[in-house]
Formats: sequence, structure tokens, C-alpha cells
Amino acid sequence: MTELLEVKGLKIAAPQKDGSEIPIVKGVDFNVKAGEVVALIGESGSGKTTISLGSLGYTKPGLEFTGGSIKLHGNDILTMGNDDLRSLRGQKVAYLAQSAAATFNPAITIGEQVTESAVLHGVMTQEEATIRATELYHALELPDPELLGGRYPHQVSGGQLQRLMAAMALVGRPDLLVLDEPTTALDVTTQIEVLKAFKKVIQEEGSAAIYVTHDLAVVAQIADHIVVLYSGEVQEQGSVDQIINNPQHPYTKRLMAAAHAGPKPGMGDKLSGDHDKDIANVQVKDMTAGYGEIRDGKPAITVLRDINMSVKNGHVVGVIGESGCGKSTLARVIAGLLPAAQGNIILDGKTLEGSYKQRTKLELQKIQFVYQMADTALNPKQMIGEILGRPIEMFQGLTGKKKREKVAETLRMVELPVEFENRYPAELSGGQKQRVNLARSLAAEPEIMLCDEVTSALDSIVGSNVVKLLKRLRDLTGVSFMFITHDLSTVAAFADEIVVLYAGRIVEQGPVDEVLSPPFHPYTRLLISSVPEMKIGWLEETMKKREMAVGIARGVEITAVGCPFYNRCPIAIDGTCNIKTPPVHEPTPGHQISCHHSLEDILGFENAPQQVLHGFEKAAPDDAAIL
Amino acid sequence: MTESKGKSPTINSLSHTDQDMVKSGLSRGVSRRVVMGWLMAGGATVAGAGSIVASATKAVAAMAQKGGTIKFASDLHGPSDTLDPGLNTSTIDYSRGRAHYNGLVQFNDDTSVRPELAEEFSSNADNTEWTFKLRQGVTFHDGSSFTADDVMYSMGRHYGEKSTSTAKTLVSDVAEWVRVDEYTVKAKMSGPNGDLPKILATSQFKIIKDGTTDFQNPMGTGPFKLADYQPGVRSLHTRNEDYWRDGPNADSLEIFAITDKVARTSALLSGDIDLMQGLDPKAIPQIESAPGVGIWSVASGAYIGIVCMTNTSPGDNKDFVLAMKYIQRREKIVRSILKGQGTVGNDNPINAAYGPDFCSDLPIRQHDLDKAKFHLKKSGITEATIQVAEVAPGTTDVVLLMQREAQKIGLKLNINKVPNDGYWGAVWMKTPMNVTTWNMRPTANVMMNLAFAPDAPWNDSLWANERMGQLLVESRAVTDAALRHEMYCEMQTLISENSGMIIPAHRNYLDAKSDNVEGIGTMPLGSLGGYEWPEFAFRTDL
Amino acid sequence: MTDATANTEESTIYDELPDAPPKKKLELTWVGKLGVTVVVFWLIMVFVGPYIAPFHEADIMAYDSYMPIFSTTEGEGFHLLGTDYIERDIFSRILWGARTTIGIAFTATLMAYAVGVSLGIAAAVAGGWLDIGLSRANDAIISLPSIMLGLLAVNAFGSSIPTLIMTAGAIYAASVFRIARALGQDIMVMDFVEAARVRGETMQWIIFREVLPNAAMPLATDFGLRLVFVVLFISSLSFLGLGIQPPMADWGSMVRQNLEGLGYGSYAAVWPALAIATFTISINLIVDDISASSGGSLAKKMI
Amino acid sequence: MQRMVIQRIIIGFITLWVVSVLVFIGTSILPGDVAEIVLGQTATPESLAAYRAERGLDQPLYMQYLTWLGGMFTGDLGTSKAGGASISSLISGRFGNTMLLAGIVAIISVPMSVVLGLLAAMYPGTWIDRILTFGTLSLISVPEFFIATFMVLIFAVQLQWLPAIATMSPEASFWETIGSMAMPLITLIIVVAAQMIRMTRAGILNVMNSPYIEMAILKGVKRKRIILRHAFYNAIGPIVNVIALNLAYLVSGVVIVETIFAYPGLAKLMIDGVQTRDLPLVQACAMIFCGTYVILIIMADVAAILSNPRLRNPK
Repeated sequence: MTELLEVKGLKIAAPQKDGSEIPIVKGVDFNVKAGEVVALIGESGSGKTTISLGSLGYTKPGLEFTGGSIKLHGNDILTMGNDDLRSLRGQKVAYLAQSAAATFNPAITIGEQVTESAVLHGVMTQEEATIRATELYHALELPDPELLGGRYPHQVSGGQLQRLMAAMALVGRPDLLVLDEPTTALDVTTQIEVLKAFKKVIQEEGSAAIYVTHDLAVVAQIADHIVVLYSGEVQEQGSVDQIINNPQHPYTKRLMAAAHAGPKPGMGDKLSGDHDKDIANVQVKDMTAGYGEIRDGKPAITVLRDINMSVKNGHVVGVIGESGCGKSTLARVIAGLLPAAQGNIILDGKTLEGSYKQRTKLELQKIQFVYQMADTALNPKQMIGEILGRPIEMFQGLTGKKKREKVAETLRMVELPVEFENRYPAELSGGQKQRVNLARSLAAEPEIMLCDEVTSALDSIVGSNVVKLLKRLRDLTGVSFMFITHDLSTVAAFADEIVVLYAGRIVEQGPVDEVLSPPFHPYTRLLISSVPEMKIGWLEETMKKREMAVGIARGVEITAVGCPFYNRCPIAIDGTCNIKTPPVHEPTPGHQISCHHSLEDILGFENAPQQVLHGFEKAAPDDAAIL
Repeated sequence: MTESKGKSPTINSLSHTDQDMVKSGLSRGVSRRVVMGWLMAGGATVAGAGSIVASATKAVAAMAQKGGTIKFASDLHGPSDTLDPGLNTSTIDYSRGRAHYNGLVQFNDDTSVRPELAEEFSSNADNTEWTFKLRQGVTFHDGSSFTADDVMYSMGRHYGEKSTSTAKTLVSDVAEWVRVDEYTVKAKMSGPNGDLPKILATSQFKIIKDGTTDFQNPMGTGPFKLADYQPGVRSLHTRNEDYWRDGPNADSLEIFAITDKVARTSALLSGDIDLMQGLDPKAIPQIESAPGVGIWSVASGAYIGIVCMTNTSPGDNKDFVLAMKYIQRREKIVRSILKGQGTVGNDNPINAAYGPDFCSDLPIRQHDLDKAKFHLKKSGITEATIQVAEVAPGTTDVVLLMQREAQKIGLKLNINKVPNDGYWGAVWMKTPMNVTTWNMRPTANVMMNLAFAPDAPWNDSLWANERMGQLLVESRAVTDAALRHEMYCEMQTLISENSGMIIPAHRNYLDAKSDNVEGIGTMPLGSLGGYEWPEFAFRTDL
Repeated sequence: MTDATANTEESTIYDELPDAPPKKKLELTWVGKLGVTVVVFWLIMVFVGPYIAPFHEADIMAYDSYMPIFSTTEGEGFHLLGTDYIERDIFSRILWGARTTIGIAFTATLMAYAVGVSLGIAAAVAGGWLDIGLSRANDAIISLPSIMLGLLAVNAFGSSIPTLIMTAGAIYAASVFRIARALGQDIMVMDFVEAARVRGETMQWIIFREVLPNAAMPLATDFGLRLVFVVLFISSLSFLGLGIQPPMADWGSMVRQNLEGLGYGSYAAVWPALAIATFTISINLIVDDISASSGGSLAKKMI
Repeated sequence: MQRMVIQRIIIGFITLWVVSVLVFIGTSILPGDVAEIVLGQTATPESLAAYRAERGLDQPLYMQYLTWLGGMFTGDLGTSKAGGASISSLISGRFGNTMLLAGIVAIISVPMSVVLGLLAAMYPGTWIDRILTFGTLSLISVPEFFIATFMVLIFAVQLQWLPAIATMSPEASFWETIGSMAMPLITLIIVVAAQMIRMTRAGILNVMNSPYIEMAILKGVKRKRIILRHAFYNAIGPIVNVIALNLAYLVSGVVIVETIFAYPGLAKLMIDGVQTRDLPLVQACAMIFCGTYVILIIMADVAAILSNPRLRNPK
């Protein structure tokens, strides 16, 4: 195979006012052969995105090329004139951004945006482009492809937009695709469907690709060649097989370590000693909640229905589910940010007021909410010292020297240097900010911390470090956690109990090991199978599985009656599941599954030969095509 | 008036103003003799005057032609514009009135009067009864003919509870108006008054049609008919073809206001208007340096006054008022603020413009800081506040100058500038120190009677002096010139010495006009020759 | 977790990378710096102007009006910018005028901010009827021409400096209210505000410690523009004869009073106009510079 | 969407009412009354009393307000307390003039400003941008009356190209009328355009930071199209809003221009009304101004809604 793209000694830097430069990319070499998928791996700050953009002859504002060359078909992009560059972009090299939601122009129809570059570059006429786009919609398994073009971005889901990005990139048949973390922001089930679609079209189109990500497991599924980056330098590069199965460079090893294998029972390390104090710390009883005006116990939009769960002292309860399933809402209800429409929240046996406004100072102190985004959770105009000092002042009534000592102590607990107290959030890295975010709640000395997706915005290494920290904090302080995430692996590694939420209802809950081992609720099964494993060819195997046939490529439907999972369930029973609310089975004490099938049936299906039970095969018409 | 040496002078050897004066005089049929009188009074030799008048007559004869439109911009207008003579208060009202109506009698440039709608008028021996014989065959704009009934109605509107007339006090001494026959009316006076005709010649006493109540489109007998009338916007007047005397010169008049003085001046300079009323003295150089336009300045008895109310502090302290009179820099005001378009005032409303009634032997009070200091010390007053509105061009500056002088004698004089609107109602005669301005009145007696009679409603400083009132009434009946002059001198001395009114300067009526318009008078009772221009002004560029 | 030991020993080598190249501090271009210089100059004049002025603002010379620049009069001295319509030294009056014009405008704007911001933020934080009520009243004020409101106020209370400040302050408080309210609403939805609430912070803590500090920068830039508007507004009032009390010099009325001069080549009106322009333009330059450094960088990447 | 518009309209009416009360209070606290001002220096107690009786000023103020309010609903604007002419007759002509002036200025300045604004945004940092930015900046920084007077001195007094004042005579032909309006037109266009150009530019550059613009660049889209298609459509909301405010200003805020060019428009009429304490007149004008403002703002909102797919057709 001939070299399609040759990157030699590429240097990119941020020039400063005083003439000096901050180097971002420090001399990078790698090649992309025609039809080959090259993955750039590294944490944020490693310069992987900057490099990938370089292959379109583009740098983010404030950066510029300072050396090296990027040759496409042998001619150097960095020396191209504007016209050549313009025809290069979108026509020869196409870019897929991380967040499609932000990258689609809200004021222009999807159709126009998808076909725009192809038409502008005169590759094809509007008509041809539109036809081509529709084909791609089909290939990408997007719902009603014929109408899609006329829609506006806000009218389709995030997963669909992500796939539409692919269509937009592919429409002009580019030689090289640049995919910048295209699946990072997605739920596991969505991610896998998008991955599948990408892989399929890339193969069909035979176009080469640069795939930028920090997730090795994903890379294992899609890449041929891997380039490992750290702070703008190549640490190691080689074939997927070589990097995944026998990494050489210590940094690569470290990445591998941080990337978790799929969720298995028994991988979580339990609380030191037995669960002696197994008394409920926080209990949720028959709770229904939602948004909008509440009429006779029913909110205008119901988000959570009949929730019953509890967090025992010193336990970590992982709440898992796809975005929109109501897991954050659950935490907000407990924190009193969203008063429940029905049911009670009980703290240490005492029923709490619905709204934090009526709760006592002590109650407020005991329950602490940790926000997902440190950037919005920390006041950019307050110094860390002030941010941490305030809760200490309010809840422990400490001031002056005592307060500062406590702040220092808290910082030490979250493994941050004491000097940070005089810094502003903007001067910290993402992981550090998240630690401060945790520290603020910690400083209140709570009984329970409600952590809302605290790791999902972080790179794998940083994320795993934060999880480690949380463990240590639990052992140290005995505080209980409600850990909300869509990442099953993290929960498996960290939680004592798991609560599986689907469409606002709990479909399964119980001790980690029970939940992660059969019998599974069909949805739990889907989740588990969807977590990418660091195994080449895993994607293909998984896609063969029954639950995948119907589980993916279908939107969540919030229903009041029947089983919420009905429309995605491979073993759903028409006339029952969609009408009756499923009963609760308790295979082992504390482990609850709500399903119309008996436990035996469910187990049966686990081992049964792969066969689709009823008419869902059309759901994924061409699974075969992937293989 | 200077005349150039060498060859015999022509009209052109006169100053701009004088040229216009002579020409317009002649054009309005003033006799050669009278005009030569003016010239020689101005220092011209008989021969010089003769040749000037000759050339002027030629010029006028060459120019006096009919037709064209004259655009006149006044300084103030608004929704309150009115064609109701009784409510006339502003130049724009007076000018429109002059174009639309006639009076019984009419002013000459020297403020003497001549018959207008009244063919002739006469009084009995002791001036207690006046008879007006009305002109026959005069018609209103709607064709109906003018009779005694119209006069009775017009005069009636100045009497009684319901009357909104702003001039009712001027004719309050007319006990009764009598309709003798269709073309004769009598005014029976409550006391002797030789000046009634002059009073009736003022704007408020124009003759309107019997029974008129709607003044949006009233009927008059005047030289122009109303073609368009939008209060606060403009009015258009077109020639009244069946006017009772040789009609107006212009075909039509457009009358409106440009309230911004700079804009008004610019409009004249750019030729958008032909006549403008109220030229800011500051702008004189601008006008005089520009081609095709000139100022029209008429010396008059109008004055700017600084009022110290005598019924309250500080005005009730004679020494304070005197101090204020002594710190006035009268020449400076005339030179710097009025830019020469005025005459030094002597804290006395009457000046040379009033002719024989002016007491010229009264010495002008000089700027004297020592005297001022002395009197101020005596009064013991160290601080005072004066309310100022720009009631006449330069008023504020006069007070600013006064403030600086006051400082020199150790008086802290605070200035409080208030808006013009509402000034007369809310500030004037209601605050201890304020400013005022008066137009010239037809006679010295009327002037003093309005503003200095002990019981006069507009006695600015509420200065009540018995002797003054006595003299005012007596002097009306006196016919012996010497005695009359003596009495007037006494009155003027009284005012100058004792009243709370400080009159640092008399202002000219300072307006400007395009050279293409002539026939503007010099009657000193109001702007542009006492608003007499509409009928006589004519274009020279037809 | 595979070998926990491995990564503890590496962690020293590969510590966390900063997210992005460090944000550079706000730095003005030479244009902006020029603006700052001029504004600072005038601000200094506000304080020292009257003391370094050769004449008192009310001094009326005994020589002549509308004298050209660089003219000297015996016994009185040198008139750098000539004299005005009643023979006052323009240079001195401009120096004095700085105090009046800028002083008043500044105080008025400060007032507008005190009122507008506190009400605006309050409306945003409290919401409900307070918000509705304030917003309607605000609409009413904004919907009326400011000149007319000024006229009403001056007619009612006389054109004293306090009146002017109050009037301008009140009128512009309305527009400040709008901005402050919008900003406040944006910040109120931020997590850190919610966090503060759940912590049980008082309303005033939330307003003064959480919301205001984050609204400060945009408000600061707006303050500049607002200040310019107020200067122009007061000048316009002076134009309509409702401005500062004579003999106090304020640039607006100085322009106004000397306009006639322009007609025959006296620049008496130009100097104060220039004073206004230099001051207002400079402020705008600074504001532009600040907002430029915060936006539009992508635009330069267009090809 | 209909709901939003209806909501706005209701709010509009509330605003109108609040304004009428404000103005009423405002005018009632002014010193002096119509009679004193109209009769001026030569007023006497009797003539004042007579005048007040004649114009119905002897009623208590709140009664005058109520009668006015009543009249408002029956479409009767009442009669001027000062001149005695009917308000509608006073206003009708002026309203026409104001609308004519505002209309022409709008027709010329709005497209011009938007185009220039887009141009500046399209080539940021280039000479054309700098010229436009600095030029407009200077224009919005000097007092309006100074610009106007300068124009008069140059074009009317010195060059004598254009009339110094804009008198509106019914007998004038359309083109004569336009000719006589030239000066106020030019002045206002300059003043208003400066504002709108700046705002358009700012509005565009504001959205220029969004990721979808970067995407467009990475798709190799040309400058022109990026600005016109990608940026402009998302900036319409704020731009239209600024335009609306400027148009409202053209109707109500041009006192100074009307004064300098003696242009018989509404703003000046209202000032006269205030100065003569002519309550019904002031009220009528205020209603017109506030009404225009409300209508324009509603229109702006609707435009913004229409330009934004999210609001136009929600999920």
C-alpha cells in the first residue's frame, strides 16, 4: 500500500505576545496508507486533536505551524495556497468533530449541511449529492432517511447527529477522514451503534482515516495502526495487535492499565472488613418525580416512577443507565433540588422535606451533591481557598487559622498541593478541578456524597485516578456514595450495590456481583454486552448477539404502562410486556429484577442458541454486512 | 448716517440699514420732505440729502413691484399659535394677525397713528370721548361687508369675566363702546386718555368678524387670505384680490418659526427664508460678512430688566438695590453682549425712542464699585440668588456679567437658570430676584402705567409709589408740553432712584433680512418694524 | 486493576497535562492603550483642571469675543484657544468643563449602575412578581425618548446638577437594568450558584459573592459605553438649553453657545466638541479593544 | 409561537398604560399650567381664570386624565389645551412627516448598515474593517447636533447645495419634498447607520466563535458563504433587535434633528406639548411613541423567532 498521508517532524506552537512560543506539537512523524485507519491516542493535552487538524492545514486560533511537513499524495499541505487548501478541506480530507450537537449549524437544514461541501467543491450537483446523502443515511442506519435531509439539527438525537456527521464527511468521497473522539460523548449502547456504522462505511468507502481518541478499547475495534502521544510527542507506534497485546512503552502500559476490562463480577474491592454497619443511610420510598406543575401527585413530565432504593452507611451505590433515564434527577431529588411529587426521602430514619429550602442546616450538611462539570460547578471568580473555606465556615463554624488548616487538610485528602488555595479554577487542569469539586463537598463533612457522572468528562487515566481517590476517601471517612454514571466498568470496579435505571424506572438492583452475573435483566444484559472490551474483533462478535439486534438503533420511550424496556427487549412478550407493569423477582436477598419472564426463563435465554424471538430482525437489516 | 465725500452721494453711500430705511420709507409713500428730514437729522447736508433721496426714489420706483412669495421665520411657535387677536402674545401671532386683519388705526414709523379701517377718528376736548368713523365698502375674506357691529364685537371681547384677552387692562378705562350708526362707533372713557388711538393700533385690537368663535379659520379684512394654517408648523397667506386699499406687494407669505437660532440664521444665509425675526447679537458678524443679507436693527424702548422684588429680601432693602444698580457695566453690556445693537439703560423704562417724553436731563448712572460696596455694606447682605431665563437675547449673559461684578464687591450672587417655558407663570414676580423684558409700548404713559403704576398687575418689582400713580393719571390730562415733560421727568427719576427694577440696557429690535426683500418699516414697537411689514414688504428680484 | 504498583511509580513521570495552552491575560493593542492614555488624561483634568487653568471659568475679559487661537490681550494674558462669545477664555473653560462634564456623567452613570444592577440582579435572582413589575416599569421608561424624560425632569425640578445626575441616572438605569437582568439570569442557572443555594447561603451572599463577580467584566465594558451615552445625553440637554447652570462650563453647552461663531470662522465651538469626541472615542476604543480580544479570532481563520 | 406573540402584545398594552400614567404624573408635577404659559407675561388673574374655564383646565388633574383615557378608548384624542385645535388635526400632519422621514431613513440605512456590517465582519482586521469600525465609532461619539450643524454650514451655507431647513409645504411635489428633507435625511442616516453597522458586525463576530463556524471552515466553505449563510442566519435575532431600537429612535428620539432643520415632526411637537403643559397633546404623542416602540419590538421578536428553527418548529 502506498503512503496517502506523510507527517514529518510536524511542529505546532502557540506564539506569545513577547515573541516566545509554547510548543504544543514537538516534531511528530507518522504515515497513513490508503484505506488504513490510524488511531492517535493520548490524554487531553497530548496534542492529538491539534495534529489531526493539521492534516487539514488548519490550526486552532492562537496556534501555528512552526515546522515539518504534512504531505497528502506527496504535496505539502502546509505550503498550499488558500484556494488549494479550500478544495483540500472537505473534498480530499474530511473532519468529524467530537460533539456533533455543537458542530451542526442550528439554523440550516441537515440536508444542506451534509451536502454543502460536496456541492461547493463541484464534486457533484445538488441532486447527486442529495441522493448520495440519502444512501449514506441508509448505510448509517438512520431513521426515515428520505425525510432526514429536511430536518433541523435540534430535531434529531445526539447519536443520530454523530452518524450524520459521518455522512457529512463522507458525502464528497474524501481520501482521508479525520475522526476526533467521535464516540466519547455517547452512551455505551449508542457508542457501539455509531462505532458499527463508522466501521461499516469506512470499509465500504475504502477511505483512510485518522481516529483520535483516548479510549483504547474503542481503538482496538476500529484501528489498523496506533500512534501513542504524550504532550506533543510520539511515545510509541505500531499495529493494533502489537500495541494492544504487547505494549512496550511505559506510558502505553499505563494507558492500558487505566483502561478497564469489561465489567465482571468480583472485580470491585469491597469495603475493608465486613459491612458491619449495614443500616440504611438514605432511603428512597415509592418516589415519583418530574418537571412542571404537579397535579395530584403527577408532574407534567414524569422522569422517575415508583423508585425504591437505599444507600447503606459507608456503602457505594452505583446508579447506572443511559442519558435521559433519570439518574441525575434521582440524585437531585435526594439533594432536595427537585422536590418529589410522591414518596419520601429518608435520612437516618428521618423523613426529609422535599425542598432543600425547608431542610435544616444539619440535613443540608449531611447530603452533599457533586456536580458533573467542575467548570460550571466552581465559581471562576473565587480562589480554591475560598471555595473550600466557605462550607467549612458554614458547617463547622471554623474561621481564620483553623479554617485555613482545614482547607489545607481537605486539599491533602484530594491529593492536591496546599498552594492551590491561592489559585483560581481556570489555572487548574480538568482532573484537578474535579478534585476541588469533590473536596468542596468533602469539606462539609457529609454522610453521603451524590456524585453525578464525576468521571465521565475525564480521560481514562485521570478518571481512574479520581475513582481511586473516591475509594480512599470512603475508607478514610466512611462516607457513603451514590455514584451516578453510564460507565458500567467504573461501577463494577468501585460500587457495593448497583441500581440499573431505565426510562425512569429501576429495572434491576442489588449487590454488584449478583447484578453482574446471571440472571440478568435484558437491559442489564444489553449494557454489559455494549461495554467495549480491549479485544480485537470484539465489536463483530458482540454485534452478532441477540440483544444487539434490537437493543441498539432504537430510542428510549418513556411509558407509564407496561415494561419500559419493551420496545428494545429481544424477549418481549407482546400483549403482556407492553400492558402490564412487570413483577419483581428476588433471586437472592437484596437482588431485584423486574421482568415478566420468570428467572428460569431469563437464565434459559442466556444459554439458549442465538435466535431472534419475534419480529425484530428488521431492526438491524444488515448486521451481516459488518462481518 | 454718514455720506461719502467727493461726488454727490447716492443712496448707495448710506449704511445698509439707512438705505433700507430710506427706500422703504419712500416705497410706503412717506413724503420726500420727511425722508430728507431723517437724513439731515443724521447729519447729511441738504444737498446731500436731496441727491440721496433722488437716487433712492429712482431706486424705489425701479423696485416697487408686485408678486413673489416672502418667507418669514419667527423664533417661536407651537400648538399655542393662535389667530385670536385677543390671545396674541408672540411675534408669529402678531405677524399673521397683521397679514390677516386690519385695525381701526395703524402706526406710522414714528409711533404716531394714521387711520386704517376707521376713516377718521377724533376726540372731544378733554379726551374723554373718542369717535371713529368707519371706512365703507370694506369686505371680509368671505365677502361679507365690514360694519360697526364687527367693531363692537371685536372690542367687546376685551371686557368681562369671560374675556381671555391679554390686553384688556389697556382699554379698561373705556367705560363703554357705543354703536352710533352702521359706520360710526364711540368710546366713552372713564377718564381722559389722549392715547386711546395708539392703544387701539396694537395687535390685540385687530377687527374680527362679528360672532367669530372658531379661530382655526377666522375671517378678517386684511391684505392676505389664509391658504393654509397649521399651528406650530406653518401658515400660508395669499393675496386678498379685493383688498380695500392698494393691495399688498407680495403674492403670498409663508410664515413659520425656526426655534433654533443658529438654524434660523443658517436658513437666511442659505436663502431658504427672506426675513428672520430675533437675530442673536452673536451672529451679527456672520450676517454682515455674508453676501446678499443684512441685519435689520431698530432702536427702541424695549429693555432687559433685572428685578428685585420690593416686598421681600433682598429687594426690600433700598441699599442692596442701589448696589445692584451701581455694579451694572452698562456700556460693556451694550458693546459685548448686545454687540452694539442697543442703548445704555438708566434703570428707567423710557428712553430716547419715546421722543419728547424721555427725560434726557437725567444723568446716566455710572459703573461705580465704591458706591456699590458702600451700599452693599450698609445693606449687610452677602449672598443672594437670582432666577434667570433667556427671556430676551443676552439676558443670561447680562446676569453672568453682573455676577462677576457682584463678586468684586463681596456679594455671592447665585444664578439659577430656569427654562423659558413656565417662566412667566412660575418664576416672574414670584421669586425675590428674577429677570424680565418689555417690548416698547406706544407711549411712555402706557409703558409706565403697565409696569410701574402702584396697582399695575405687571409691576415687576411690586414697587408701589403713591406719587407715581398720581402722576400717571394726571399727566394723561395735561396738554401743556412743558408741564407734561416736567411730570414725565419726575416719574422717570422716581423709577430710576427708587424702584426695584434695574434696567442696564435697552435692546434694539434686531432682525435680519435678505437684500431681495425691501419695504420693511422702522416702527420701534416690535420686530421688523413693529410687525407692519406683511402688507408693504416686496421682492426686488422678480 | 492490573498492577497498581506500575502506575504509582510512573505517575511521577507522566503527571496530568494542562487542558489547553494557558489563557493569556487581557492585553490591549496600541489603539486601546492610546484610548487609555487619553481617558486617563481627562480624568486627571477632572481633578487638576481648574487649578492649572489660566483663568476662572466665569471670567469675562474686557477685550473681545471670538478671538482666534494664540491671541494675547494686554493686561489679561494669553488665550491658547481664543475666547468665546462673551470673551471668556476657551482653554480655561475646557479645563473647568472636564470636571463638570465628566464629573456629572460619571456620577450619573455610577448611579445608573447602582440602581440598574441591583434591581436587575434582584429581578433575576428573585424572579416572580418583582421581576414582572420591574420589567414593565423598565419597558415604559425605555419606550419614551430620553430627551423628553430629561425635559420633564428639568422642567419639574430645575436644571441643577443634582437634577441632571438624577435624571440621567434614572433614564440609563433602565438600560442597565436590562443588561444586568439578562446577565444575572445566565449566571443564576450555573451549578455553582445552585451549590451555594443548597449550602443554604443567604440571598445577599449569592448576589454579591456568586453572581456579581461573574457579571463584573461585561458590566465594566458596558459601563464605558453607558458613560459615553450619558455625556452625549447631557450635551443634548445643554443643546436644548436645559443643561448645566451658567457660568459653569460644560462641553456640551460650550459647543452650543459658540455655534454661531462657526459661521464666520471662529473655532470656539470646535474645541469643546473635540474635547467630547476625544473622551468618548477613547472610551469606545478601549471597549472595542477588550471585546475584540475576547471574540472574532475564528473569523481570521476564514480563507 | 402564536402564544409568544400574543403574550408580547398583552405586555405591550400594559406598557402603554404604564407610560400614560407616568407621563400624566410627569406633566402634572411641572410648574405652571397651560394658561399661564399661553398668556405669558401679559396674563392677569381674570384672563387666566377665563382661559382655564374655556379649556376645561379648572377640573382636577385626575379628572382630566380620566376624560382623556375615556377619549382614548373611543378613539377621540381630545383638543389641545394650548391652541384649542383638535389633537388629531395637530398630530396627523406631523405623524405623516415623522413616518416619511423615518421611513426613508430606514429604507436607505438598514440595508446599507447590514451590508457594511457584514463586509466588516467578513474581512476582520483588514483596512476596510478598520475604516468602518473607526469611522462609525467616531460618528457615535460626537453629539448629534454637532454633526447636523456642521452639515448645514457645509452643504447649505457654504456650498448652497441643499436647503438648511426642511419645511414641508403641501403644495410641494414629492421630489421637492424629498429635496427639502435632504439634510435631516443625511444626518439621520449617518447617525443611525453608524450604530447599526457596529451592531451588525458585533452580532456576526459573536457567533463566529461557535464550533459550527469552525466546521464550515474545515469543510472548505468560502468566506462569503460562511458569513452570509452560516453566521448571519444565527445572528439575525440580535441584529433585528438593534434595528428595531434604532427605528423606534427615528420616530421618537429625533428632537434635535427636527429642531435644527425646523422639520415639523412628532418629537418636536411633544416637546412643545411639554413646554406648554398641554397634557392631552403630550399623552397622545407618548402613546404613539410607546406604541411604535412596542410594535417594533414585537416585530423584532417575531423575526427572531422565524429566523430560529428551534422556536419556529420545535421537536
